[in-house]
Amino acid sequence: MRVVFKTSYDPDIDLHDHAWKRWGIALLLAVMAALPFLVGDYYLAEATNTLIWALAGMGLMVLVGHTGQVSLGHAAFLAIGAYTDAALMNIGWPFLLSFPVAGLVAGVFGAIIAVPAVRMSGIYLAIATLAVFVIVEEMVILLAPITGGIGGIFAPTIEIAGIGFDRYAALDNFYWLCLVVVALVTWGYANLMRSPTGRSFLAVRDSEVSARALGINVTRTRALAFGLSSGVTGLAGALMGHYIGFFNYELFSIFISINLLLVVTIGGLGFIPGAFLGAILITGVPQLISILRDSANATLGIDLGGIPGLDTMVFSLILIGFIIYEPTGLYGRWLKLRVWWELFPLARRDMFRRQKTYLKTERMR
Amino acid sequence: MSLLEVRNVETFYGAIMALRGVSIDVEEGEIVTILGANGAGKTTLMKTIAGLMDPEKGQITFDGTPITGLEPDRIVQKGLSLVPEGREVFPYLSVEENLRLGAYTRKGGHAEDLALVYSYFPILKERQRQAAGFLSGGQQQMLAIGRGLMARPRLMLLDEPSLGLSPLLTQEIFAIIARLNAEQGVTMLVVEQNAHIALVTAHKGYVLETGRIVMAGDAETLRNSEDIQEFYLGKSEAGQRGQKRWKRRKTWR
Amino acid sequence: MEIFQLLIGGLANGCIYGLVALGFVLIYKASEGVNFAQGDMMMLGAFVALGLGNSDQLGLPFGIAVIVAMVLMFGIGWGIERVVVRRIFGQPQFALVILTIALGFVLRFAAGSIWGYSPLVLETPFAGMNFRVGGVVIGMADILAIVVTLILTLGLWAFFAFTRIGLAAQAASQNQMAAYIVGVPVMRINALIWGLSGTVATVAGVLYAAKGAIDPNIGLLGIKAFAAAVIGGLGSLPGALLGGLLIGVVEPIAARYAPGELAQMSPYIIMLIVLVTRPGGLFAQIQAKKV
Amino acid sequence: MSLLAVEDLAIHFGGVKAVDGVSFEVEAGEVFAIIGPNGAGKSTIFNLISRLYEPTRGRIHFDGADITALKAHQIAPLGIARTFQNIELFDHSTVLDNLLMGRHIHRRTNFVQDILFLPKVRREEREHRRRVEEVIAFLELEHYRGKHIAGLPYGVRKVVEIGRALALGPKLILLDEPASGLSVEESQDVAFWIEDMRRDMGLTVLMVEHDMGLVTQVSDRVLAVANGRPLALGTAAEVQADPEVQAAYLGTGDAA
Amino acid sequence: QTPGVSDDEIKIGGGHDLSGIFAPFSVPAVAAAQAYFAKINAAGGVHGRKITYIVEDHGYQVPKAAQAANKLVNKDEVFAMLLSLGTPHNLAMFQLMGPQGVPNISPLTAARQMVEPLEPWKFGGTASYYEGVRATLEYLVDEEGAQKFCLMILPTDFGQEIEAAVNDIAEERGLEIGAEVSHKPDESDFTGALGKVKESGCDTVGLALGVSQMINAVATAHKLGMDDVRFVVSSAGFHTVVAKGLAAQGVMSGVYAGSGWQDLETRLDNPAVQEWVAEFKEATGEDYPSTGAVLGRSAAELLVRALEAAGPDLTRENFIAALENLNYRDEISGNTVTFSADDHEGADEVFVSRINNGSWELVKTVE
Ligand SMILES: Nc1ncnc2c1ncn2[C@@H]1O[C@H](COP(=O)(O)OP(=O)(O)OP(=O)(O)O)[C@@H](O)[C@H]1O
Ligand SMILES: Nc1ncnc2c1ncn2[C@@H]1O[C@H](COP(=O)(O)OP(=O)(O)OP(=O)(O)O)[C@@H](O)[C@H]1O
Ligand SMILES: [Mg+2]
Ligand SMILES: [Mg+2]
Repeated sequence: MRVVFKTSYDPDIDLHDHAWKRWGIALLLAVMAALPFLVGDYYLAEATNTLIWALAGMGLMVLVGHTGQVSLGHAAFLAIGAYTDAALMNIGWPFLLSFPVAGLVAGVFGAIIAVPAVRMSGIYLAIATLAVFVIVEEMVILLAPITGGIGGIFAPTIEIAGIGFDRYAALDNFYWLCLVVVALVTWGYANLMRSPTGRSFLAVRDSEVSARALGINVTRTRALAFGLSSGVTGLAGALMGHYIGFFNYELFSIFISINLLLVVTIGGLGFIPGAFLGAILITGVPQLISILRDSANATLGIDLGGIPGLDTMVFSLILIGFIIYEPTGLYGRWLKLRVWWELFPLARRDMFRRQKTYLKTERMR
Repeated sequence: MSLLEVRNVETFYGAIMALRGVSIDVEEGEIVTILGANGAGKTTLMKTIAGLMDPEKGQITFDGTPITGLEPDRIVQKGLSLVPEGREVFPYLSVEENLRLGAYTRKGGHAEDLALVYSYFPILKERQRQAAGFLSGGQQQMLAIGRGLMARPRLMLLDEPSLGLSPLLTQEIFAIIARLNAEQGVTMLVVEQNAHIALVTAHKGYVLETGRIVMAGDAETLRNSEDIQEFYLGKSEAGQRGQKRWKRRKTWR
Repeated sequence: MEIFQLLIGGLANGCIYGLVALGFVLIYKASEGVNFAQGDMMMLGAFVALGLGNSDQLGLPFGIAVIVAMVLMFGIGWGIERVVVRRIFGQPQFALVILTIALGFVLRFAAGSIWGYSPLVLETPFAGMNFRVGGVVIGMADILAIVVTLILTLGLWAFFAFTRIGLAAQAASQNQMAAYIVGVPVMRINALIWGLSGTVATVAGVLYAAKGAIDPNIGLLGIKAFAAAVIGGLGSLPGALLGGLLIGVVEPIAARYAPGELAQMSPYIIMLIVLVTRPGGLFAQIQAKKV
Repeated sequence: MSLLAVEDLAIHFGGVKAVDGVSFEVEAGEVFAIIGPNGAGKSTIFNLISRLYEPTRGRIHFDGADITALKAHQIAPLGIARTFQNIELFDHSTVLDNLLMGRHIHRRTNFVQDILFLPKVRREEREHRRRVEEVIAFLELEHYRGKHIAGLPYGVRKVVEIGRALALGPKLILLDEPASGLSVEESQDVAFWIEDMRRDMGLTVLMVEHDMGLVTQVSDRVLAVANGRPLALGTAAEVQADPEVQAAYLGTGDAA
Repeated sequence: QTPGVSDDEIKIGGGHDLSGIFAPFSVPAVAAAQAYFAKINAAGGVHGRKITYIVEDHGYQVPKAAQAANKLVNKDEVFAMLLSLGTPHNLAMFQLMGPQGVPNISPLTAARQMVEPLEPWKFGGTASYYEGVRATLEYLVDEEGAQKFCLMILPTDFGQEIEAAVNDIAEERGLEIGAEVSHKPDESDFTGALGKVKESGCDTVGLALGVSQMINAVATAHKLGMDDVRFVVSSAGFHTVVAKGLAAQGVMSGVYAGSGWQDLETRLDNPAVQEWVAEFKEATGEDYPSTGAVLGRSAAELLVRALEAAGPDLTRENFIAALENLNYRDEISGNTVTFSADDHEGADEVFVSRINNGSWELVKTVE
């Protein structure tokens, strides 16, 4: 156990209350930055993909984790981000401009939808956003001159100051670009959560009446959260478009929305690192399963590839296992590991035993 | 043999140990009260007895049969009913439905009991069709107590029954407790902040502090204890405290 | 005349949405949880009936096959509760959402492994049986869908309104702890309700299968049915039916009279309109908390 | 002029006349208590003042302004803070964060500044923190600062709620049954706190309470209501002596 | 060193939908291809190399398809891709395959982009949706006097190609186009759309829907007494189950399809077909190979033939050269496969079939 004496409020206000945590983050960033020198194309591309999913996950996390609003339509914001960015670049805007504008457009769109949607909560909001998603999907098909309609479009290649950032031609550069974006957004997100705005999000999530009684404008707060959420998701969408290189409306399917929900819930609702853990799970575990499947075939001669859908099934079973074993998400497990480590060797197994819990209706809020 | 025996029970919330080896006995036909400061673990004890929480260690026996680790609904079927802290009514069900559910474990009609509860709390009869979630705090408390009565239990656990009730109703509740005990022989285990009325009504009492029983005895003895008077009855030295706001240390710590 | 034709088709189709929606509502009413695998339960129910009834499979008479399928699916629903859902008792509702999304994949895998992924056709005695009333053609399947749905909705409604267990189930959804302390065996009731929802899903699956072919992915219909349940005011059985009917009727009428893309969007536009005007659905069951 | 004036306030829920023509005035610096049987409409009066409910008729004036038409979130900035009878805290946050949320009306930064965490935000955060620490010290919550609400005993939560209202820095504080569920010792603390709020912080206190000991000890004036209508108004002693109040509310006095 | 090729193994990759809405195509295709490779491998492989077909499941999600391509191309370093399913999915995978020239063989989509624009590494299996529908419509106009076309389509690439075919034919022949209705994959009532069709007086409807939806739509038309309306489905609807399902609903005729291969059922007396059906049943336990299985087997045969022709020193260049020189008759599909340097579409014939009493019946072969 560490004992810390504090002589000012600053350590509590700072992002990291201990220097060693700051160093930990710096080290992590350094390793991430050096990744292109450490691993091959396959792993680097996967890492890039995971970063993009983590970014989208952070977008949804603001909404689901921090204001308690559920969206089944976040794929729509990915789409808006991707198409806006591509369209602007196609008319000659530089990436450095089109990219933030793509996020902004998605964000403003989200905030506009949020205004009528804020009266809804939970499942009702989820269905309303699903409806919005379907309508956006139709719009994408209808706006064929910009979106390529059903046929889809190829993402323009990124060039900043004469340096290529194309995912296929210059994967290293594209990876660094994603890393910078993700790092900046994470920093901003963490800032948000230690500031009054972030606290008002949490307030709205946990008790609407109290929030109002404290002078928080619930409608405005929710719309803001929705806007920020869709904005960040839009940024992720733009990157995803560049990452895949070709897309039509089928890229942004309901399954993407559902996968995003998996990212935030399995990762750990309400924790920024949860978005990363969730993204790693959703992108990494299926790959791991298929690599294991291949090696079972190569080394043991067991051909599991012959069973259709087995990979997905195994992944689903892993999800089920996770949820049963750790309903609060991966980040919850991580926290427990940390406590265990800090108390070592004093921690007892039963310290983490779950006590029985009971639910109450969420229809009264 | 006691109706309820709690032996050496330890209950945790994750890593937090809320009960540190609690043992109590409740004899058939008794009213027993548990006193204790905020966070002492009274609610935890009640929930553990009712099966709502799993103890890590220890045994609980009810009427000679062990009930440790049973599902709460099985425990209720054995004749033990809990009026929980903080009302816990079914907000979207009507007052009458709430009461009817109180008799869930019982076979046959319960019109009589319904009438009895309504006679105790006429306001509930007036509001029998209203959704329970929109009753006032005190009305919900009455409903929770009424619901507990509907089960016609052998042992009733009451967790702060007077919470949010007017002084008049607090007196009435304790009168009802005493009457049920005297007339129908219902055994009562009551957690109450209003130690004064609790100790007047009860036969026996325990004092629970930070998860341990620190004092036990019949109501008379407890009422005369200095510590109890100081901390739970607020009698002695009120004036002095008022001026100095100085707190005496509890001697059992 | 044509409008009646559209109405009949829409009502019959809406009834199928409504039936799947009933399954959602059942589970919601008993635990306030959402079973995202409800559509897949419908799919499995249809396949089980097919496996029992089709001539190249077990070949039982249709009626018996359906009844046995309903019983088997009751067992599967019940088993799902016993084996997995129970383990996350008391956890945030989100856990159930994730769990059932994953479960959906497992059910699809199971059906695919047993019956393959190619579409199959359920043999029904009423396929192609049509009646002509005035200028309107009514299929036997349509009539069955409407009648069965009405009966089931009424029956389930009565179950919740008048039976002790129905009341207990609702109580359990509103406050699990309180339900336990009045002696409601919350988990066992949940298992029962999951079983019931499996049965209802089977009926929906059979009616759906009667209209075309089935494959392991028809459960996708569940999303729209879920939307129907929600705009009906999740938690209300008549609401679910109404929501289903609304979407069912809007679809063909919009397809007939609205221009191109608007027709396809129309069910979703209707959903948005309903939710914006009544944020808790048609039969709203959400209220501001009394403080 | 009085700080808070309620005129002929009424609200009906379906057939239930929860509040039916209540008028009273609370002077600045006063401790004003409302008592009455369960379901008399006390909490409803609070909810009307905080604009959570729409009155059927009547007006509410605060600090000279009519606030009857304001939205619920516009009340706090005027300097009215409240607690709830059934405790409405932000369960998944720590005590410290709950109290900081109480400072919401004092924020002067917008979300863009927050995201960038400009020096201005930090300065404000320090100030919020300092104020909150004062509240923590006042209510002796140091021990619970970093704890999550969900794991706190009932009594502590009640205190945290008072703290959150105080952190707002209000002129008027509405306390709905601050001492329910507290032991005698803890109620005594509440009494001291209320006195200090009035004396040292210059607050006006409007409270609903069933603990007559507490009411007698701290309140300047007491309003008794029953069935949504006023029954008696006066000092604690006067009101307690009222036979109607005794019949409807106090009983024989054994419980007090 | 050629990627994916060792002394005793050739790695082939495929991005498939084994768990999503298009599993009905991918699953039998993979099963048939694997069965074919197993047979070849058991007989010693191709020039002593065993074929390993690595199949990744993308569940019809484009991001997962991109991941699959990343794994197959960058990690497994496959020699070629075979039978990958889905148009946007293939196009996304092309991004990675193109620069490295990874051959893409017989993707499970008949979109024109699979061969157009011509690239050395792109090889399509059979005639595109467009060509199939076009040939069918020409047949209907010429032989059955079709006058006016309507469309009921899903907004997908195959819907779009059918639309293009209908538009082109109508323009060329000066025919009218009536209602155009687009649908959603989860739609299950077609009364309204058919009402539109009826109103605009079409005698022929281009239908691009899911398999179950097609059965539903045609059965509804039959129910509504629209027996004089003909339905044209693309190869995506040229599925034995469509014929069977419609028969179960009492629809015995009026549905036409154009595709690059022939239905199996009527050719079961062909010994090659008979033999393969038996093999397939043994390998998968399924009684009857579906459309996907036929395509899977044909693609596997194509691959093996090209590998054999490329000789023992296998490189992508000589593999491509070998492919471009292939010319053989595929008994199972009933078509002739020919490639050349500027024709990367294997079977160029189109078979126009129609439903007759629960079976597909070949009515015309267009070269
Ligand atoms: N959900 C929880 N998680 C963690 N700790 C908890 C939880 N609930 C209670 N505790 C802790 O357990 C201890 C006992 O709490 P309990 O609610 O039983 O006290 P109590 O005696 O009933 O208090 P009160 O008089 O306030 O009701 C307290 O210290 C509390 O902090
Ligand atoms: N939102 C509401 N809907 C319906 N009825 C309500 C609502 N709010 C309050 N009531 C009714 O108004 C009456 C007054 O309730 P209120 O909560 O004000 O009582 P109270 O005086 O605070 O009582 P207690 O001391 O029990 O808290 C009660 O009968 C209650 O049922
Ligand atoms: Mg307690
Ligand atoms: Mg009240």
